[in-house]
Amino acid sequence: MQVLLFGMIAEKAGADRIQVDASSLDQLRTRLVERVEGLATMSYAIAVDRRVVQQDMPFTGTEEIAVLPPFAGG
Amino acid sequence: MQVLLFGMIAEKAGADRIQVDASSLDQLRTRLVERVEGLATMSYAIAVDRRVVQQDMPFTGTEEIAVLPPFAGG
Amino acid sequence: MSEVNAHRKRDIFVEGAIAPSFISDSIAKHATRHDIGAHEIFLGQVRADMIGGRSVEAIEYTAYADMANEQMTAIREEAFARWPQMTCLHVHHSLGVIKAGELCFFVFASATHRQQAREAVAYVTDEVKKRLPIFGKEIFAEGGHVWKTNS
Amino acid sequence: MSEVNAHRKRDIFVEGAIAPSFISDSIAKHATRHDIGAHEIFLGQVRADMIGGRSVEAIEYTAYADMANEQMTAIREEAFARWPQMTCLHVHHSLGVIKAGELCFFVFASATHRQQAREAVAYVTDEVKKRLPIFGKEIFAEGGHVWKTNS
Repeated sequence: MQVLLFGMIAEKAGADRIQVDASSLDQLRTRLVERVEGLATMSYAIAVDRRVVQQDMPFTGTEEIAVLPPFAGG
Repeated sequence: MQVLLFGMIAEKAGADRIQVDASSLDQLRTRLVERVEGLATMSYAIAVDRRVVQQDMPFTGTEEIAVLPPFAGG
Repeated sequence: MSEVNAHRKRDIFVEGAIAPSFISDSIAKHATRHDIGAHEIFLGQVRADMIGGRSVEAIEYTAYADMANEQMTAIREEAFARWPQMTCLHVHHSLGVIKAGELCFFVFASATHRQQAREAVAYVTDEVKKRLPIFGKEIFAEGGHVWKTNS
Repeated sequence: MSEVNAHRKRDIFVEGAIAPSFISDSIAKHATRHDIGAHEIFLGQVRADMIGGRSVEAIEYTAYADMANEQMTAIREEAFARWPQMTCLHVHHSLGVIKAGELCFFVFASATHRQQAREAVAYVTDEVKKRLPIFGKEIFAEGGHVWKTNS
């Protein structure tokens, strides 16, 4: 599935979207740490269909997934 | 001494300044009620040299006296 | 604007309504101050209130200007003492006939961070309404008037 | 502006800095609303902060716009529910490179009385900073950058 990256995470990854195979949020977390260097030590949230989700959940594959570094609006 | 009147009190008195003889604030209060019709039932403050004063005080005759109806700024 | 300048005695009164372009000009002047992170603005607008079946079409403002400006100087000093990271404070109030929908009061504070600007504008707005000898005659479209009172 | 209009889905993002003239135009549009007595405005301005000996000359803003606009719709609904006498609420945020001294954030609430407009602007300003996925790259005059974080 396609994963949207923003801000310093997009910078680290050198891309604003990457392809990751994951059937659940926890699996996605594991894969992301492998794919994006330094992510393990960064502060970030994962949004599923434009809402921040913390607990594990299964993916159907149609979700819109985004990895969000700390917010800085205003 | 000259007394400045404002807002609804100037309207009642038909003038924005009147001459009143008074040697103290309490004496002024008495005179004002005689001079301005309806003042006894109105809400107002007296400013001496641009500060609201409540307690009686003697006048030297050089004070700037003003009678102030309720404020309505903003 | 220097600290000294920010504290100098000013006349807050303007004849007639406050134009939106006056507000944007005032905002634009702060673009050179690179320590400002937050501006907070309060604007008072004349309402067409219904009072006893009649409709306010304008407020005519008068003031005891010398006393009002002295009170404003005191409020300004209180505000700068209480919010030391406030860099600028501007207050303007209309005199004369201001029609419903027009602006009559403009409070504008700038600070490094938003909390100081926000609290300062709230304080100054409330204190001006309480302490400045400004008088308002609410003029009805149907004729006649009443005197406005801040409660 | 009707209640429905006030609640409709909007895009809060604008390319580049928010011009002072945009703010005055926005204020001027409310002159026809004779039930409004108070406007409260918050403006965010880019600061030339010193960070580790280098000086911020601009912030480049990016956003996850779809999520940010959905969050904004939720915040807007919370605000209208909590402050029912608020008549209008407008929020705009910049994207792209905004130089120190330029405006990047504009929150504007209007209400019959000042308390509702004041509280609504404070709430909306704070919630936008907390809940909207907006990212800021602080670009140094001396070269290099750091990523801004709202604490």
